[in-house]
Amino acid sequence: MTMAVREAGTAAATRPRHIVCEGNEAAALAVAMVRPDMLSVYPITPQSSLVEHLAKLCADGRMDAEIVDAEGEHSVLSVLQGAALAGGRTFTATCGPGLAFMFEPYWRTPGLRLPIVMALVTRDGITPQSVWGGHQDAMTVREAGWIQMYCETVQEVLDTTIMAFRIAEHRDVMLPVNVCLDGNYLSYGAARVTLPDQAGVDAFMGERNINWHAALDPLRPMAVDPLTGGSGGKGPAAFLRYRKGQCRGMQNALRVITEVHDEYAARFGRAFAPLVERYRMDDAEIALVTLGSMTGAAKDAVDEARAAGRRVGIVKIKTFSPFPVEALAQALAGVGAIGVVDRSVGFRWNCGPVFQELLGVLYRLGRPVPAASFIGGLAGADLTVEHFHAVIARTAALLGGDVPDGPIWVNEND
Amino acid sequence: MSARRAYPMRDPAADGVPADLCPIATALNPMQPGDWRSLRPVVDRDKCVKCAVCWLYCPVQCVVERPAWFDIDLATCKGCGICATECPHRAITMIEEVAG
Amino acid sequence: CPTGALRYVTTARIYNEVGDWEDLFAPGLAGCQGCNSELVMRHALRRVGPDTVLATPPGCVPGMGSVGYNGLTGTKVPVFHPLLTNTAAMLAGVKRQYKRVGRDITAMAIAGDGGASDVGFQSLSGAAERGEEILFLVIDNEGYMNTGMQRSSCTPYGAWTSTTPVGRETKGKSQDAKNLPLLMVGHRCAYVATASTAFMQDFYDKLDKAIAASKHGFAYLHVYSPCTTGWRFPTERNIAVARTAVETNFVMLWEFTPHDGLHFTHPIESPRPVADYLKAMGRFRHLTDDQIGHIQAKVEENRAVITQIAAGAAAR
Amino acid sequence: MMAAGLLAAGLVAEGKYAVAIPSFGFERRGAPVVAFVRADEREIRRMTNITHPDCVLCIDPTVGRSVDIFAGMRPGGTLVQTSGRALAELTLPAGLRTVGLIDAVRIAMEIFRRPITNTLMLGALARTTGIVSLAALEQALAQSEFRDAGLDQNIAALGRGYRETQIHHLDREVAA
Repeated sequence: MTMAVREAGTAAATRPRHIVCEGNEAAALAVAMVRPDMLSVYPITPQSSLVEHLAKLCADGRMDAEIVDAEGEHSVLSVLQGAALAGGRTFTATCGPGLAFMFEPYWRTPGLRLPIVMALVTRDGITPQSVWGGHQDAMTVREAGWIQMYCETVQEVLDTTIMAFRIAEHRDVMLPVNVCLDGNYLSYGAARVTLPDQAGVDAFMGERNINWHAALDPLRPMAVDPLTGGSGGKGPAAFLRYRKGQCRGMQNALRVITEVHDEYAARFGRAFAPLVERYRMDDAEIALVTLGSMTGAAKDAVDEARAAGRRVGIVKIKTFSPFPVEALAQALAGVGAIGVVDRSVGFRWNCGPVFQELLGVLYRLGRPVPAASFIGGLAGADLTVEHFHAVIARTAALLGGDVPDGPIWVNEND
Repeated sequence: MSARRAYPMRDPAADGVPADLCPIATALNPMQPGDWRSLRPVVDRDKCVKCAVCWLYCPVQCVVERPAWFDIDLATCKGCGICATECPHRAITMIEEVAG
Repeated sequence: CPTGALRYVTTARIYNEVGDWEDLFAPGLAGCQGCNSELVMRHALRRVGPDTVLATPPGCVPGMGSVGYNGLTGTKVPVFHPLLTNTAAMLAGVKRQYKRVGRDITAMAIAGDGGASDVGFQSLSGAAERGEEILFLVIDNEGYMNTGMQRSSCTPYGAWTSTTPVGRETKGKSQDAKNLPLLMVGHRCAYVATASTAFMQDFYDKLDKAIAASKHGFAYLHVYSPCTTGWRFPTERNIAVARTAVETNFVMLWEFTPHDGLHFTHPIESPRPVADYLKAMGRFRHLTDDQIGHIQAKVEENRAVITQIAAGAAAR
Repeated sequence: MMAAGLLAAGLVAEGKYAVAIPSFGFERRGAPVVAFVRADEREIRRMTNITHPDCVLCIDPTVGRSVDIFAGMRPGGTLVQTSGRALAELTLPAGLRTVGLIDAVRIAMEIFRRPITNTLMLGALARTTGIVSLAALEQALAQSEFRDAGLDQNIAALGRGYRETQIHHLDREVAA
């Protein structure tokens, strides 16, 4: 439901346009502004309203795009691969089981260097059967080679979705991007957002050239993705060359994501931390590491803890893939204890996946920093300010040497 | 009949495409499978009426037209023998390849 | 025609029309000696022409090098390895994008029966339902020949494959083949036809109709394709085996459009016994009389089903 | 959630910040659902459910039978309730300071011929709490998906909800 609002007594055209919309609609509105060629959709909770908004925008003539109602997520992404190889700017959205069904074309997309943008409305994994939010789906595919950026607010969903196309299509990157928005809290949560002006977005996006590197175009014949590899001849070295190139694109993305965020802020006046956000970290003794929409409540809790004299800050990860190792190491350089809050489970290490990644950053710090893995917000559970107070208190206890030997389950006693 | 010919392939490097970006190929495989053969088709020019049945059924399309008969391009002929079997005028016989 | 004169005329007609059109595959592809798939795809792509985007899902077609290896391609038009599972969806994306920008191309798949009838069936069915403007050609060699001759849902009853071996307990495949072209009729595609390389004029006619239909809807062409390696018969017998399949009604040649319904294009009024076909290849060598009887009954049942559909069309 | 979104839009129309979060259940016609709205003069950061509401807006006269709609409510809170009954007949928790009452189902039957109370109750909320103006809600409605006759009906419902709500200040009545 769009609730466009004009400022009373002013001309709408001269003021930023505020609307109230849910995160799923914010993503759809952003997609309309980048003027995509092809959308392919299949509904799944909690993503469904996003594709309904896309369909409505097309039906109302507010977006000139082909929309393919495919028979499943596997075909959804396959349609987009074909369209991208034919030069189209493409978008889709999915979550949880849909992502799992999409996996075969999903983990192929980065290798084809196709700049497809996909909203990942995160959802916890079945089984237990669940239709509610959680990061388990996104975390499960974190080695598939997609760029993944997690949004904190509905406004950030809108702005990041626009930026995602620029990042994906950058010639030094050429990788698909997941804009991750938390199922339920961001997908259906409605908030005030400001829309950028269309002319500004057009100028920001520039000219499109999606398939300059690999095309299915009769006028430019080529074989796309011939067999590469084997155990002799030029194959193995060629395979390695492409893999290294893919890794290089991911590393380039760290720079490009930053540049694009800077340019977006300069043009539209809204600045978001591109890789990691430092919140009240200047003299912080302990740091919380957060991801996604939980961060707002964490910030409120930190403000209250600060008022009570606790030197605590937050390092929020926005860009999770590529993992911002250096930015995180810098952000955490001075702290004495770290509490990482995950909205999913890492089965192999008995800790949260973000915590597990952070262990690698701690190695870079060159000194042992006590850290704890908190796991909460699974399957739609709320992560409240009160929960974060408990996280802050437990993290502070690390300073005294009380380091837990397993994860701390946040909602266990809700 | 230019409309029925393939468009030329371009060199991606000349178009500014890095060699490590995406696996593509724009050079045609030069493989010549003629050395697979153990039997070779021989066309009896007197019997050949240029009916093109051999051309029609040749899987590798190695049958080439000469002024008065159809011949075999031995660089690509794999020696399957379909042409000899299907020739309505028994103008093709398969003979054993000899080494060298 | 006992003298072969009719063949002579039609063959010359095809040659005169398309003989100087470029073969759009590399001269050297690594298909088996006497490979019928190679024959089908060379003729089909030559006829469809260079303004084509070709998708060849994993199987014999790319396996012989159509999409190429290590930086070399086997095809002169843009060609792509889709997944085994997503050929029709991926081609739909290609075609829709070109249609959006006003360019006329033919989006063509050359797929195997496994990738079409088994794991790729969902995307095939979805694309057909949406009426995607694609020419989808299936080379039906009745199994997964590229990976070592395993059974597919198109493998006929009784056939030996590497996953339906002949042993003490079982003797070849114990289920009948899925009738994929008939399923596509159920999708009311713009055009559906079956073809055989033993009847080239019929095949070329159907290619022409399929190309035309693919400009406004989903065109499906199912070509029965004997596999000398997987079916175990001498390479030079390939066309003869294909011909016998039709003459025994093991394979029936027909076409369908929503407007005209289904009709036979090469009806066989007095079919030879199916045993004549079965004995032509090694994969059926073990069959018992009961199994041959089952296959003969199945041929007649298929014939009856399709005849009934054709009769319904004729009555309209 | 429709009503929550409209309320948030009305709040934003007045220059405020607002966040509306639906409950994450299976929304089925007739089933109990809950949605949360926060409003503030500055940006709202927490995207969480509300466990201690200042105000409860109950748009169904019977939902209180299956759900404790007052759970977590702080003393001094406000209830806006649709009911055909008088205040004295309602079972209300201690500590409630303000109650806005309206027989929204009856009015909805007159306007929509169906018991759709959403916009009526938004009018009642505006009247009872004053956190949002009727004009701002009308503006939000006009920018919503409602068109033509549907829009006119909802504007009418909003107005009647606003005008026909009876406000009871419990402290004063108790003191009097």
